[in-house]
Amino acid sequence: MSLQLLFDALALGGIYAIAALGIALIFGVMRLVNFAHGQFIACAVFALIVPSTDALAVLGLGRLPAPVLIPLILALGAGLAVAAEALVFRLMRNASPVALMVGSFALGVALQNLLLVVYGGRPKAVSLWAELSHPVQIASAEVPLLQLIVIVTVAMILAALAIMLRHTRLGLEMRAAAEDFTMARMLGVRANRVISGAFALSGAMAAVVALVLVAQTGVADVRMGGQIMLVAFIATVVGGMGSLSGAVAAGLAIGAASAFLQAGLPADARPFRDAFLYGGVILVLLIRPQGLFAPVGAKPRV
Amino acid sequence: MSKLGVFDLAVRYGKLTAISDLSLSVAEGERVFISGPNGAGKSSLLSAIAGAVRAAHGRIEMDGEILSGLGVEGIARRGLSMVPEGRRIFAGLTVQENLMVGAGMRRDRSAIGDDLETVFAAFPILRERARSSAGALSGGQQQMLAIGRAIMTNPKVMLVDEPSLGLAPKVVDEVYDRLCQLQELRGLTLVIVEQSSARAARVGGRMLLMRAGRIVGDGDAADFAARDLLTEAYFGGAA
Amino acid sequence: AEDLTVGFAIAKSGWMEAYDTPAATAAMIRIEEINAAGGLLGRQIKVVEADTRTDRAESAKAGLDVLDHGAEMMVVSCDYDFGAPAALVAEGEGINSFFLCAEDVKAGIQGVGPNSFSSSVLASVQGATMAEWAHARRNARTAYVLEDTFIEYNKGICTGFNWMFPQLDGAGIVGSDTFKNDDASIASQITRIKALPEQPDVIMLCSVMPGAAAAVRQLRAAGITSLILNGSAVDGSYWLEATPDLSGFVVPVQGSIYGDDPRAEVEMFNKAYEAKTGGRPASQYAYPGYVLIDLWAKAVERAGTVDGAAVTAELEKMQDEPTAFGPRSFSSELHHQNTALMQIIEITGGKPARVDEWRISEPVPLDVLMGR
Amino acid sequence: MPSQHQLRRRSAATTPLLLGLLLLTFVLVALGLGDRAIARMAAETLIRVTMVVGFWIFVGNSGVVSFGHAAFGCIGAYVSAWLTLNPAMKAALLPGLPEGLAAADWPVLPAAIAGGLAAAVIALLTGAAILRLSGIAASIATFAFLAMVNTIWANWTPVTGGTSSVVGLDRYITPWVALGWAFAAILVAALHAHSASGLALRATREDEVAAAASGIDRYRHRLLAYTLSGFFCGIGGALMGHFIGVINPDGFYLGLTFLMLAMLVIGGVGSLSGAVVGVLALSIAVEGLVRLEKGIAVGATTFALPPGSQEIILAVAMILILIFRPAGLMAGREVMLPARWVARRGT
Amino acid sequence: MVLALEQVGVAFGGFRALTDVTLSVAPGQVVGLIGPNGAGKTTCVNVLTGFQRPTHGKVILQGREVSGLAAHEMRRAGVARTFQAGRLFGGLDVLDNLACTGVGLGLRRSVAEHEASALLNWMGMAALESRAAAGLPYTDERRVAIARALMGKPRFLLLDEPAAGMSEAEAADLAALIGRIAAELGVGCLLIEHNVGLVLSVCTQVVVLDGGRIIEKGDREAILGSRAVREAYLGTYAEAA
Ligand SMILES: Nc1ncnc2c1ncn2[C@@H]1O[C@H](COP(=O)(O)OP(=O)(O)OP(=O)(O)O)[C@@H](O)[C@H]1O
Ligand SMILES: Nc1ncnc2c1ncn2[C@@H]1O[C@H](COP(=O)(O)OP(=O)(O)OP(=O)(O)O)[C@@H](O)[C@H]1O
Ligand SMILES: CC(C)C[C@H](N)C(=O)O
Ligand SMILES: [Mg+2]
Ligand SMILES: [Mg+2]
Repeated sequence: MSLQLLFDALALGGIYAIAALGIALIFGVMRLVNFAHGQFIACAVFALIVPSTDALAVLGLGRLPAPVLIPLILALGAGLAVAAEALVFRLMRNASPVALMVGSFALGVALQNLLLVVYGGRPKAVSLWAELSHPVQIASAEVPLLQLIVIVTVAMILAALAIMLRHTRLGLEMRAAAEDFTMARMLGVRANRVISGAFALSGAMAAVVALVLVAQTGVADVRMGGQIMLVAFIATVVGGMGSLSGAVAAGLAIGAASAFLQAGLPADARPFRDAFLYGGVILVLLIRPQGLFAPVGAKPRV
Repeated sequence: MSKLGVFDLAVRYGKLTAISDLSLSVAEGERVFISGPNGAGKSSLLSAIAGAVRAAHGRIEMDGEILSGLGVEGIARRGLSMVPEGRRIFAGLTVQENLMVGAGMRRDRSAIGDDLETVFAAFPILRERARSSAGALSGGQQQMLAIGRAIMTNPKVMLVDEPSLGLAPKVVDEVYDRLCQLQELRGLTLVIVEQSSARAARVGGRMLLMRAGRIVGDGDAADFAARDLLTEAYFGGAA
Repeated sequence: AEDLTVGFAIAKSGWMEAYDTPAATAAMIRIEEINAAGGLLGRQIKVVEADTRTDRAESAKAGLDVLDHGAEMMVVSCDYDFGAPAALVAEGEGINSFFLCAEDVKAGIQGVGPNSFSSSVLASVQGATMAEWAHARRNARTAYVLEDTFIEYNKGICTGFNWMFPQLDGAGIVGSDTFKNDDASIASQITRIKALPEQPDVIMLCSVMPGAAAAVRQLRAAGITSLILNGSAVDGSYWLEATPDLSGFVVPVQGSIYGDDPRAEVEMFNKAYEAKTGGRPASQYAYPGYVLIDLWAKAVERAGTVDGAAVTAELEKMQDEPTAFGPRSFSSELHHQNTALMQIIEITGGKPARVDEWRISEPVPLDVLMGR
Repeated sequence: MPSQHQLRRRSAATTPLLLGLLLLTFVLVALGLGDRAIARMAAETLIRVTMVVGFWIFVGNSGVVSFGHAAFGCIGAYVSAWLTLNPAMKAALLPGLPEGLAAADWPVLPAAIAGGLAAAVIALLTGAAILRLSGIAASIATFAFLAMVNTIWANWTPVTGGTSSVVGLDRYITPWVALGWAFAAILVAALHAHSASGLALRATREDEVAAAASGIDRYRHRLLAYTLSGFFCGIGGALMGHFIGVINPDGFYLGLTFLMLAMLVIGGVGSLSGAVVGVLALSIAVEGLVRLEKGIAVGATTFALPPGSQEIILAVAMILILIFRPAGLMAGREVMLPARWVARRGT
Repeated sequence: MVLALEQVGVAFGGFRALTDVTLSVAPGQVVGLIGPNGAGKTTCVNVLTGFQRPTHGKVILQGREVSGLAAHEMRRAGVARTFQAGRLFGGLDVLDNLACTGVGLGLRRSVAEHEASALLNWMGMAALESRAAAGLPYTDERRVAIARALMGKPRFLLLDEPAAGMSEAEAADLAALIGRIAAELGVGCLLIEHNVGLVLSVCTQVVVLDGGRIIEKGDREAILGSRAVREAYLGTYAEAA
């Protein structure tokens, strides 16, 4: 039971972690809370099916074999994010973070309604990799294969990104551009390229979330991704602004807390699960306002 | 041919004109001080050359090539580096990372290590704090970091805005020693905004006086210090 | 004579549109039939529409809008929340309003007023039908209740089930849990089911799309094989892709869209629908639209007027009034069906088919409906 | 002779009056068109003015973005509903209400005020914790607060009716009632902005550290503004309830939060006039687009936008405004009489 | 009746920014605080104004320990400061910048504005009253920051590098102003500056910090005569002087 619960917690936390990473990447570079991220996820999901407002969904790209499909959807997610940056956010470079946020929200609304026009409002069924739904036995726990894959994938993505940001040129430039855009350029950093890079990575993360969600739930819905985006946003702040590993850790923690609350609360209190969860968020912030994993020196000195 | 040429430059912020009709030529390897009262447009001039502020009018050339249109990073990549007013260090990065940002565009990878040594030798505190977050440095330490960071780009032209701001007198000595040393070693062209005429005279070089967005004096720094031209520039001859 | 105007204040955009359009189309089919047969009270029925955009405030505006265009009866959205603001406008004018297919008890007297009706079957009846049928026909003795807290409809299904199932011989609810429709995963809920000493005979899933499809997929993926029950909201085959080869899933409906309904009128309607739209109904939610116009028109003929109070009086006289989709009753206490003959659809090997029909042995009492 | 500073202060005093006039003109034009739908749109717009101006009192002056103010609307709306609904109906739909509320049968005005006060009290209590934070941490905390309120309201069925709507609220809101409240909100917002506390709060917005060095107790001033702003959002919620007649927790969740934020940012967070203009601009734009979507007759042909395009066009328009006027339509300026007018009267 | 640090130590993680620092400022006195970059000067000011809690030791104001007070409480207790960066309220005009401190100290807004106006007059800056703080030239920015700190008649004023970036002439003006503040208003000043000439010309007492410790204390002669100070800090300045 408890091992099983651990897997549940890790799998849900893993989804939030990747989503949080997608939010944190852009937040770090541009101080933009990208509310359109949820719609990036939804778009990546709908890319799997043939555009039509019919009730019955017909798989399009989704029929491709995984080794082709996965890179393709990741590229699509990345492309969408890069396009959004070029067409919207780049033109808003001088706007305040709030204005940027509202802009991203407007973009999200536009994308969502575009999906509604093209695909109709009815949720659709998408059978992607049904074979991953089989349970496997691990010690005392019976875990759907997909959960395992999610956990392993998250671990791998996080490791790769951590290495990229800490130890590569692009990583360093991303973090520098994140702090002072013009100054980074004055040091020869091709800032627009760096920002596009961050958006591409973020879009790819959205696509990863999309694939995991579809594989897990088997449905495509225009509203999907919204709730995950919000949790991811919270995770970014709770983790510590500007700390990617913090966002990931907080994403995991929130997912895990949600799973544990669901398992541990008495039946009458269970519908109020999220109230407890968000109460916890406020508490954590009050105790550590700079976030759980804020980088040293993040608190500006006087 | 001059290393750096400014022709008929004008810079405006909204309705306010910060620089007008300014022309200037700097030879390769030259050391030029710019002095003048607050708001004279010194920083604006440097920013305009570095591309960080758009010129309303006029043209800026380096090695005969027109800089406008290259973009800020394009100008930096041609070997022009700037230590801006207010330092603008990356507070969230470590000291060492700050230094490495500027090294990214260099072709001569092998020399990066040597330059890092040069910077650390010039400012030992930076070596000491290499792994700590740059945001925690004191004001003066941050100034050293900003200069070190510019050096790390291996520039041909370096624009320095008030290097002595916030520095202890002894460190200012050091900063100038290092800058002059580098200049000799590499044939660096230096443009430095410096308020203290005494300091400029001691270091030696050409001196420009700016007032109200124009150059009002041009000559040898030592002469300026001797004569009272500075006071004149500051108070518009009324003093 | 001058035309008789019916106003449709329904969602033509936003997510409710998927429910409202088929039902409204069905209503149009009945209207066209009536018009072809000479109209109502000798008047041709004219339709005016306004879009609620799946928004409560817009719903009220849409209601006013159709009134301004002369509506003498108002048809509102399929869901109580999105239909009520418009229905209240109609109520204020003393004209009749019909929800296209709302299944919450409040869609009527309790939540709008004396002249408001819904022709669909209460969610609680759907839950109770599932309970009694599974007990009688599938020998269900243990049940696990999984409630999605998203909309009131879901809670209604569970209410009906929780009322009926424990009353039955030897039957008991062995556990219950809640989830949210947009939860990315219901793994913890599943773990709790799997921790039971024995798998329950049935799992009563009270949910709507897309959460319902996601829950079914995850339940089956976790190796849970219990019979899963739900309400009418998940009728249709469009979502079955989510769980390939799904078996052991049952829903109650007002009529079968799969061509196997024993009543010829149902299939005739399906054909008419196909002729009009080019496709068969995607779910049973088209039917209540047809029924409501049918019932209202009858009441109008009997009252000889479209006046709200007079038509209401006639509607309330209806006891087991026959319609193509089974008999319907209204009373001065309830403008909704608290019992109904329902077709049982079971999905086996990914194919839905009608397997049975069922009418609960006792109507769901008003107290239970009102949550007392 | 008064200094320029004094003249500016004096002109600033004309801002609420001019905004009031603007809204009055808006109502007169809307009613003058004789279209009931437009009259309703006007009333709804003015309710939003009340809420967004309330929202501005906190966000505009403190610079802290709040995601939590829709929750105050929720509280205001439900409190007013609890107080005004017919007791028989409450017994049926909300059996869990405490004795006093279950029996209450208040008139609408005191009930709306009670709704505002309840929201203000909750703002005071929650703000006491949340406002210890600053910057984005505070924003997230307000969001968490909103999510908590929404979860509780959606599930505490015996008291709130849960996800199902509470209906039958007296629908007494006319454009005139809404205008009255909108003007009250503007007046209070202006008075607050000109008060010592308003000035202190703006100082913390500019620079928290320097404000502390000026002896300003950031916490206290933020809490005051938060409470005041909770009050008007609560009032706005109550008005909204009595306007539509139906309330539901989801009507006071993310949709409303972003609508309020968008109106504020489009108008310009930097000024009270921005808040008002933002609401007017977006509301009118939406109404226009909805009409276009329905189709307008030009001669024999009707032009109509395809369904769903309204949202897309509006979103794109918002993005364009933000690109070309990142500080909003008013860009931080207030509408006010020119200084020389007030100078003549002043001397 | 002084403002003092007693045996104060401050550590950031493992790093000791201040060790055993004891110093005091009396009303009407101008004390200089100099030392190399990173010596801990700003940290001293932060401790004295409640922005930084000391790890060890006490802050004493008028004989009372005030180590735990928050920054705004220290200001209300009469200890004002300026910052190494100007930190004006950029969106407000100059008068309102001053009035902010007034209302921060509990005055009504009109009273605060009145006092602000009088103070600007006293400093000869009445003309700046209605200018936006954001567009001010550097020198004026510094002077407004000082005026803002003087609102409500503080007993102590701590100035962090007020002359940085100023020309000699401007610095001389500033020196005169500081002298007036001490003499006419009876305010005790602590002056951090790298412009040693300025420090030596206005301060009766100078404290030299290095590496978080006080390495010298005394008057002009003592400082210029100290070898430690020359090596750690002054460099060529000592020769030039
Ligand atoms: N970003 C800006 N926006 C508006 N005005 C500006 C801006 N930057 C500078 N100015 C104005 O332009 C003029 C020239 O400023 P600049 O900073 O170039 O002068 P400076 O000689 O460097 O002065 P300082 O000695 O104070 O550094 C000043 O009046 C200044 O107020
Ligand atoms: N918040 C902090 N976290 C870590 N280290 C800090 C922090 N604040 C200050 N320091 C360190 O403490 C030392 C003293 O800093 P301080 O700012 O007091 O120096 P200073 O004497 O004012 O120097 P300067 O003349 O350069 O402004 C420096 O080495 C600095 O890096
Ligand atoms: C959307 C549908 C499932 C609505 C359902 N008929 C109800 O009453 O809410
Ligand atoms: Mg400058
Ligand atoms: Mg310092």
